[in-house]
Amino acid sequence: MNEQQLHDKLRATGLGGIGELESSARDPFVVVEASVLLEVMAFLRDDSETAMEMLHNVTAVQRETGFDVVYHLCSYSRHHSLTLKVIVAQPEGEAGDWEPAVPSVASVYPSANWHEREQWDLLGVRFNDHPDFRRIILPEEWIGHPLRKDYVYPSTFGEIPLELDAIPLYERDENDPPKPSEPRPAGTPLTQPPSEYSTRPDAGGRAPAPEKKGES
Amino acid sequence: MEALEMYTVDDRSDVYTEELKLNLGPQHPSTHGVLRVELSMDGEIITASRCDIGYLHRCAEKIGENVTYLQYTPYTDRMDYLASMNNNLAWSLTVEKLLGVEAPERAQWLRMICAELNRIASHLIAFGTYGIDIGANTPFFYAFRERESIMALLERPSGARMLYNYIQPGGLRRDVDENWVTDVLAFCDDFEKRWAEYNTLLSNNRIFIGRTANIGVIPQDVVYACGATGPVMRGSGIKWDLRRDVPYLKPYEEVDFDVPVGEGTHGTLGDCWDRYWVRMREMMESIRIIRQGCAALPGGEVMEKVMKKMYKTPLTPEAGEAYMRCENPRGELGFYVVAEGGTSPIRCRARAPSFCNLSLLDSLLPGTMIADAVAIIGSLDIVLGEVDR
Amino acid sequence: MGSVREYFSNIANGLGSTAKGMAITLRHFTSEPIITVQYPKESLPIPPTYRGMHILEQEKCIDCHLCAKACPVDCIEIESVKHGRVLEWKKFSIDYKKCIFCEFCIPPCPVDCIHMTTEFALATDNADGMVEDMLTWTGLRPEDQAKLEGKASPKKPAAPAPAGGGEGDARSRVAAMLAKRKKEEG
Amino acid sequence: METLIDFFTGTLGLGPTLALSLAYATAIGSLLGFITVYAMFAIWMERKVAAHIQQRFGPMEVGGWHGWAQSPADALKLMFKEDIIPSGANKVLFWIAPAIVFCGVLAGFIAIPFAAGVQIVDIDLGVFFIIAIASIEVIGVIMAGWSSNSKYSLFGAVREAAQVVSYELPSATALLAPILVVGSFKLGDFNTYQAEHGWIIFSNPFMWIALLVYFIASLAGCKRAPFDLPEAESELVSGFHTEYSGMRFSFFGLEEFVSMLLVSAITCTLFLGGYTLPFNFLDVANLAAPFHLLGVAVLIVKIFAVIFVQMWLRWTLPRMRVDQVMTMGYKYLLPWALFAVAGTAVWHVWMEG
Repeated sequence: MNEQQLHDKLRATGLGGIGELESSARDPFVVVEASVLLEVMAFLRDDSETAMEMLHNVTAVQRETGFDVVYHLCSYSRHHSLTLKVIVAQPEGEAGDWEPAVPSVASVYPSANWHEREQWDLLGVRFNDHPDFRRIILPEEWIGHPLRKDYVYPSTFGEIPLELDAIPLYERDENDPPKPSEPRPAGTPLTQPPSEYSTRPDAGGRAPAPEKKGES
Repeated sequence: MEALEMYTVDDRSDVYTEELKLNLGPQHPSTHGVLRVELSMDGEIITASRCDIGYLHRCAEKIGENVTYLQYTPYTDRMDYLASMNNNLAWSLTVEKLLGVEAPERAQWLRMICAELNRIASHLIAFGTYGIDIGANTPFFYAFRERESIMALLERPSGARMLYNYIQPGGLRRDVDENWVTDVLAFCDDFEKRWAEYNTLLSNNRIFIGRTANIGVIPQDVVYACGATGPVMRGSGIKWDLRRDVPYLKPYEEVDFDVPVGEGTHGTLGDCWDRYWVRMREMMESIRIIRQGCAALPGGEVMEKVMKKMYKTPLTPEAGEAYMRCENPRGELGFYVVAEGGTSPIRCRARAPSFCNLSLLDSLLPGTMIADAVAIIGSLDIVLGEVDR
Repeated sequence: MGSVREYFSNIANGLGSTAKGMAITLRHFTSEPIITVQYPKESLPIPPTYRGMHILEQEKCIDCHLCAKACPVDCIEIESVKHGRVLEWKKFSIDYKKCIFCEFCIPPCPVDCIHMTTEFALATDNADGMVEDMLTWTGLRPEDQAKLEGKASPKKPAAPAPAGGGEGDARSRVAAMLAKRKKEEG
Repeated sequence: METLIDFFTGTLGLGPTLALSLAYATAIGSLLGFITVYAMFAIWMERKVAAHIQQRFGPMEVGGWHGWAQSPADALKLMFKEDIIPSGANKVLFWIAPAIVFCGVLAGFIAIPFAAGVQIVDIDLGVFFIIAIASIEVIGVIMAGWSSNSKYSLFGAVREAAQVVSYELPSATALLAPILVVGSFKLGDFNTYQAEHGWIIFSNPFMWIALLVYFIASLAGCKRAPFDLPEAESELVSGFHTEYSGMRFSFFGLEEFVSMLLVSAITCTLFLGGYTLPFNFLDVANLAAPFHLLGVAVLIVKIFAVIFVQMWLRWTLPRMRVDQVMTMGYKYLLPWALFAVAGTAVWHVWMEG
């Protein structure tokens, strides 16, 4: 079955909240309301024609307007796949630490268990009724969700300093100071601060077109 | 010992026994990296287990949002560092899907040959380390002997021995040298003899079969439910291989190969020995693919002229998203990339096969012995670099 | 009877497979050649495409910073002063603590002045020494110095090439390697 | 032994008590020296055998020719390493455990006849004395595992206890077969018998079964692969000696090789002709005074042949699981050992009527 047939099949179930098929996308997807997500999933898994045996991947994506939670389903017996999306819009006036919530699909697909834990851990998306809702990669006591766009790298974790310079690479012997860098004759003052190239521009604004400075 | 607070009643008598908590890892010879499994033990028998991962988290997805599409290629090397070529391939295909371009034909065939060579190298590590897990040290060295040949072969075009960064969006970094194909074919001939040797030494050894057969049985419905892919899935008898069923490279449609599945030769279908034997036979299938690929290798460019400018000007795909699945040695690696214009993606998610396969572990361990736990972890063949990313 | 047959077949299988395995290991013990090499004394050939430490052909470099921009880990730092067409070099360093040897700095170079060598032995007991200065000389060249002095205010005297480190200095090894390669190329 | 005592009383004119003490001191001292040199050589040999099976060189640098000085260098290094005692360990037991392990194995050597007259004591129940005294090692291992305050060590110790106690049965039973043939427990008698009647292994076909059973059981007794469960590297990190370091750790390493020497000596003495040559074409035992020491060389060559097979097996086979080791011991080795003893008895009654 192709995506269009799958979508027709879904529509035929009579469940509300199933959006249009975005067939222009590279991977056609269907936007589903969070309230019917579990029913849709259960239908796609159990119906003999759709037969989506496996939930391949669960991803949360932070956009400016809120969060998308993307489910990649695939059928191994029928050789087709479908992408479902749940869009959680950020309510007006919510702060940056707002945590969107969608129902957990771990009761339908146990493979969602770890994926959902990871999305919670890294992006702060809550999955309601999850059987084992803990962080999976970061320590339990970690504050914040690092994949958020507004995440600020903390300077400490508990009492452990996290800034690179705070941790010595190795213990230096006082009597054996590190070899100083080779003496270089002092030149004219710098015309460009070296920091221009040693700090990374923000995503999207990186690396302007090359300019042939040497030939100016 | 502070962990012995919990007292449980043994059903068989009125003797009070204590539950022992055992930390398997993160510093343990057989967890294949920095995996920690918290085991509750009743003597040598495991009663409960809890996986703890994240010791090797290197923020790969966050880095992906901050570097350009091309610059992320070397970072994919470091996910499943035993199958860098396959990771490069998956990432390049994802970016190509996003850009709507396709690699030249010669590049596609060379990609296939390199990916299959890397698959053999990766399975050789799985074979060798599995031998060590079970207690046989010598097969490991024999496996590394052949892996060394593969690394020498892949080093010639790519310039590195493990982290190749060779397959790049749009094609390949550079063409192979003229003797390369001959040397690959010579390796194939040599490898077949060595493969038979491995089987005599380890696969058919009575002790090895005794240690692996009927251990860690994964039924088919559990495979689907837990999202296990690759040899773990095929070991349970599910005949599915993306290379055959959803060919992501054109040459895979043209070459002829089998998909080995577990048959329950020495016990229950889906046990450790089946998974191991699937990997062993996959190496021979890869040899078949490589031979056909070398015979049919077309000439031409390995990277489109248009794409070459990406080294100077970063790629800027249109807004959109792409999900690409590839058959890695450990299972299906999926990259999900969301672009909103600009030179970097806004979300770069890797669906790592080891991550999904490892989620089976907690359900497999209870009821087995500590020696079986090692055998089961080894048979899942995880790479912690990929689990934690 | 099945279990009795299994009992004896287990014994036969166990002894048989052990004997076959021992035959393989004995053959390796007696007749297979040793394949490892005694590393510092002998080493495996390294293909010329190998991605090792960098080498900079300073005469060619035009200070365009494209390599630094292409670097995914920002390990290249470049400092120089331009006097019209003349370059006064201050710094061109690669931080090998960060470098991942991805080779992305090589293709963007418009004048093909940065290369990778086959030198890979970077081990050191001093992490500060991992930042390698790629320049063979700093400051202005004497002829440029004279040229500039003729038309502009006097600058600082030109620096002689800094003395290379000992034999074990990775940079001097790379420099020797490049000299050798140039000689071979003619 | 008597020669030594005669030398001290006769040639040097010492009193009998002093002469006896000096004689024992000399004998035990030379035995210890021999064992130390042997252990270092055996460790070097193990590494070389493993390396060549795996197409490697093994140690090559220390000492020049094929790294012959690697073991002494390692011993020296271990001696100077810090002796770490984990917090929470039972210090006393932790200290004495390596000594007990080593003593147990060492004590077995006083009954081994290395050549005619080169034997410290020829005990009447020599065979069972060695089996009994070598089992003391288990106590040391349990002490080491328990006192380390590490769960992995405890697992290793318990496995060792279960394994060694189980494998005493088949090994002792298998040794009954040659004892039946010779009709004595005295180790010296085995050599004299084999000098007259040829090697015991050729005396009847059942003896081959007994040899095989004893060889496998003795592997388990020395914790050699495929029975290296107590220190199973991939499961228990390093088993009962996980927490040991420095010299104490090296005692456990030496103990393994010394007990290999002990069981190989028993195998050679009881089955493979002891210090006699095949078909006794040169009667080593009855040569003139200094030349009977040739027996030592003969025995050592045989012992190293057996040790080589032990090493060869180790680098070929995977490790068994703990329940499989028990199955092997009780379901396979013990019945076959009994079968070999019964077969030997019947054979000799029938043949010699």
